[in-house]
Amino acid sequence: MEYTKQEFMAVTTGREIKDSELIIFGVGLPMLAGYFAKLNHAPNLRAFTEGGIYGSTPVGGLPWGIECNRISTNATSFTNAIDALGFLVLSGRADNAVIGAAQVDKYGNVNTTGIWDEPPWKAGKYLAPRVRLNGSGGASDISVGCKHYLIMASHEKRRFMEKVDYISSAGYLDGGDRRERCGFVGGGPSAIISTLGILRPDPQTKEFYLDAYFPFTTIDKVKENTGWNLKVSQDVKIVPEPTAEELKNLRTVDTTGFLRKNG
Amino acid sequence: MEYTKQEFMAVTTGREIKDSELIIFGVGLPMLAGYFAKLNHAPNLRAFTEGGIYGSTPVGGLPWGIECNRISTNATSFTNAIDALGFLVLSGRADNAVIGAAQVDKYGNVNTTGIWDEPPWKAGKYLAPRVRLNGSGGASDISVGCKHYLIMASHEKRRFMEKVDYISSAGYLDGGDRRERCGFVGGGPSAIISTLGILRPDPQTKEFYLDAYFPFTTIDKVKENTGWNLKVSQDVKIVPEPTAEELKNLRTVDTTGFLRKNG
Amino acid sequence: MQNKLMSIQEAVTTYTWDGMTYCNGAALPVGSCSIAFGKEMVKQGRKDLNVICHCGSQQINLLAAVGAVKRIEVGFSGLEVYGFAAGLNRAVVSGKTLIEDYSNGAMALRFFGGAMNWPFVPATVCIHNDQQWCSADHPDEYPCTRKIPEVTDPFTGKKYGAFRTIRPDVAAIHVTMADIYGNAIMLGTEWNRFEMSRASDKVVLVADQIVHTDCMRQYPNLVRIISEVVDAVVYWPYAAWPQSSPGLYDSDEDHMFYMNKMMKTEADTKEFCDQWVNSWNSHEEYMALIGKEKIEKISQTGTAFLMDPYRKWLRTDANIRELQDRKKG
Amino acid sequence: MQNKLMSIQEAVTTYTWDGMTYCNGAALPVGSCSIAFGKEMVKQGRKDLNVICHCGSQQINLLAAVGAVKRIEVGFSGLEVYGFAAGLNRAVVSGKTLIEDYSNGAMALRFFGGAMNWPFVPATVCIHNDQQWCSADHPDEYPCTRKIPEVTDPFTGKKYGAFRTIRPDVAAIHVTMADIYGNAIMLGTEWNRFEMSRASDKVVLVADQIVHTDCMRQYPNLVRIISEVVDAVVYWPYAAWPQSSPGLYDSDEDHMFYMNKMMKTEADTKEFCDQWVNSWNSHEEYMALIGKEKIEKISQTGTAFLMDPYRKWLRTDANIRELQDRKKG
Repeated sequence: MEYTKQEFMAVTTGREIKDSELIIFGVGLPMLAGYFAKLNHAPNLRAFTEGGIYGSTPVGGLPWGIECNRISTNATSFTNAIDALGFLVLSGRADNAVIGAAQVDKYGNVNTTGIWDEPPWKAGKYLAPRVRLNGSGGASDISVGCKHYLIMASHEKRRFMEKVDYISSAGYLDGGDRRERCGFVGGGPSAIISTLGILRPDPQTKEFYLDAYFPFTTIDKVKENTGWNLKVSQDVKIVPEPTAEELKNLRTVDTTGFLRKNG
Repeated sequence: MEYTKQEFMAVTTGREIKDSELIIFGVGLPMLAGYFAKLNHAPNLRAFTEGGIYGSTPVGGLPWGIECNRISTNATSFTNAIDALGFLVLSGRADNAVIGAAQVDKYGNVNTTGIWDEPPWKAGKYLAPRVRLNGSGGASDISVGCKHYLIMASHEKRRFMEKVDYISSAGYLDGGDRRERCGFVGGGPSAIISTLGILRPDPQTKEFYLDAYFPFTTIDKVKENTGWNLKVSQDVKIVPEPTAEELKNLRTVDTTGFLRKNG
Repeated sequence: MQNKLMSIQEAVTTYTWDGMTYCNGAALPVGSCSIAFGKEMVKQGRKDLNVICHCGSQQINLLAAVGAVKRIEVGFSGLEVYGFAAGLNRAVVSGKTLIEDYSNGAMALRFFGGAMNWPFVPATVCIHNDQQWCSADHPDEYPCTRKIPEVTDPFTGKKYGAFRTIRPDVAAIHVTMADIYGNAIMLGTEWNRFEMSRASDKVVLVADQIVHTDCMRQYPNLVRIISEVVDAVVYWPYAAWPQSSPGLYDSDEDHMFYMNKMMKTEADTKEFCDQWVNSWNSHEEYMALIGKEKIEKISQTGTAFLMDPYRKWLRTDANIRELQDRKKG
Repeated sequence: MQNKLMSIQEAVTTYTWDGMTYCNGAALPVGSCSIAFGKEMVKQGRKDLNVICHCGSQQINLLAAVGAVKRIEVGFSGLEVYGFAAGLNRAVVSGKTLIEDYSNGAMALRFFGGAMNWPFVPATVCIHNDQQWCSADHPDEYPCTRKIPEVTDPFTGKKYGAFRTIRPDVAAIHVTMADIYGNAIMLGTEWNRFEMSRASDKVVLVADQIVHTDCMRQYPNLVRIISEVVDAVVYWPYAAWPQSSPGLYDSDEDHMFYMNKMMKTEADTKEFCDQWVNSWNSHEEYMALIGKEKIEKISQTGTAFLMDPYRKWLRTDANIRELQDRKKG
């Protein structure tokens, strides 16, 4: 059965989600991965969005936003941002989440704010970026609050960096016990699902290493596309291909074929 | 036209309420005084209760509580305590309020918490009271937040004290600029309406003096029933008796005759 | 989604224990409160409770009267126009129950802070008065500086207070209607049930009515308590009696006065419990005790029209029993 | 109660000014936002705005594109699946608009703190990352310690951050339906419109529909924005277009992309304004511009059933016009 790399990535992300988790989704790829998990193997997933939309599944295609009518047609509750991002996320109550990243570094710090010729931490000042991105949205809240969370990112050297331009959402900061010393209630990112494979944090150093790669690539290619000296697990695995069942479920969620259009 | 002292007191309190004020009522006498004002001369009064009940007027008699169905039958909005006591009162937004007092002192501090043989401030410790009252409820919030507020109390020597046993709701504390130095956003009590007259705070010392007394009593009797050396205004007035119109309006609000039963 | 219907006995057995920190949502002196749940706690002999509520109610009045409340944090402990809470006040005056006073606004904000899992909540009230200076936990300190300590605003250097946040073990929250998964609609003021449902480790709903989930999907903005945070749903019509439930019934004026009067002494409290608490097990028995005439009277509420939009989604008793049985398996 | 109906022109003239602190509730990138109000602000030439919102939207995209936004505090500035906000990003990159980044959760809490009139809000997020270290107001300090300074928890001695609270001059809040007094019902997520309505000095409602107050009395728990805090009510169906309004219309996919594309350059922005902003005065002209076909298409929303309970209370255009005229006297 044929499938796109984006579909493979979504399925791979979905597999990281366990049944009954209290989980918050951002819009786009993360949402598709999440609702795929719910349909596929996690029927009791308690999913919600940043604005406080509960009990719903998308209708009529990928929602254009987390407050799109496509996610509002069959909700059991609409509350508000303080509830979703405050009471459920910042409090430490939510189990899991899926966020995106424009840049991610070896300690799982995420940048979704901007790109600089000389980033603030290097320049020692904060000037207008060369490229403005979106800001953190709820991802920064997720990064400090959720018990753990998943990062999805396109695996390119300019995106997988030794150090991101701007930390929008804190991962393990400088690594080691640095995050712990900050006192965040949440545990930090448990995996980076990239277009090439799965990276996980070393329990001690918190540096992300390659745990598994997709069958269409190689370890060398993954390393080439990584901006730091990527360590590889001794028992590195190949990510199992999506099953026919998984693809069927994913495509039920991705009604309008968002993941097929974008390769 | 005949009327009870409680009715006179309610009308007198109501007269202190101006049209269009954003005002919060506690239950009982304060609520009757407030809704009398709305009916009588303040049709645009924006009245609400602690639980966040807006736009309603009592139906079927005096509400048994601020969340009684009698005040819930014709509300335009039900919200919550944070909204009513936080956003509207503690924020400094509400203009006025009416609260009750078991004890009140010369600086307008109110006790609704308990009676001690030896009060905590004298004993230097906080032991169980001889008589437990109700606690402050929302009155403490009102005392720090509302632009100003009215206190209703039974004028007896044991209740009008030099210093209350326990400050549940701060008035002017030790007087002078003491309250101001506490940084409360609200201005403090503007009047004490007692069963004998109207007391108001001296602009400088903040000590309450007799501004007006009811026609059925005398200045001496008021002084006798006051636990501190009550000063009397140089142009002390006699409170005008309720008009027929005022009584009619009050009794429309006090459907079940609460104020007539209690003398 | 999981069917969370549970009998009141099982809910109390599972979700309450001696020494727990307990919240009786809504904790309204006259309105909605999970009173039937508190009675079942009395029946099961719970004690040493640490109760946290913005207001007292007949539930707390009863629990304190039987000596089950070791400590209470509260904003208002009375029964409004029905008078002082005789049972609670007896326990406080005797020293049996420690009472820590706050304002109602403070209690609501402390639940908010608990729901946020904040270290503290900025306090602009309960400072510079005896609510700050008197602490039942530190009776020998006056003025006490540990109950509501000072915090410095880093923007201006000015001093404010700081409240402890509230993270109860369990909240038993009265709601007008719930579905079997724990989504709930409240009619009337929420007080702080919304925040309480998020601040508590476990949440038991005590619902006057059970509705189909379609009702929630028609009115999602009304669903302020969500299945995602609810552990059990107890179906118990007239659960707030003798207090009121907007849309469903008024407070029972006679019984409100009578019950409070009986709380005045230990002997009368025992008599009251024999007659009104320990004498029923099933809901049918509970209803028989209140009596048909009384039920009819209090159900003639001026707020009844508030229920109209939801009536078509109400589940029948038979249907609910079936769902309850199905769950037991 | 006071009839607060007002034309969009009068509302913008009365309640907006150059240099003001402006909140565009709901500020949703795809959903409800008071977009028509922002267009009227462009028409009336407002400038030097200090905008505070949790999310960007096409309103902020447009206001920034025409150079009206001097400074913005925001959690998320994009248009979600519709892409980066081209107009805002152009203004940010060029240095025309200063941007101060927070998280969405932080923005909601800062509105809460503003509504409470707190000196600060405890911050457990936007600390130990660049949201704390980078401040557009203090660009020469890195790491900046003034934007989100440290506060010490007096209970544990641990360090947290402190957010500045938000007290906007004016919030123009989009709601599904309002009555003429300013009571309002929102369908769909509130985001932080509830808190915003209490934090703002002046509140203008931009309502897709006007209902009789009887609707509010039937559903008081849905009335989260209250007349007590509202200054003006603007009746403007399809006020959020090209974004969506749950229960009433979906987002206009073509126009969302088109509008954003036009914001990329100054010239195209001008062309866009000529055609879509400056070309209408009356609501009839606004509707004609969108076009009947488009209106029909976006109105075929899967959420339409959410409006069903309220339809019988909708006021007609003729009735609303009459009420508006009566007010003018």
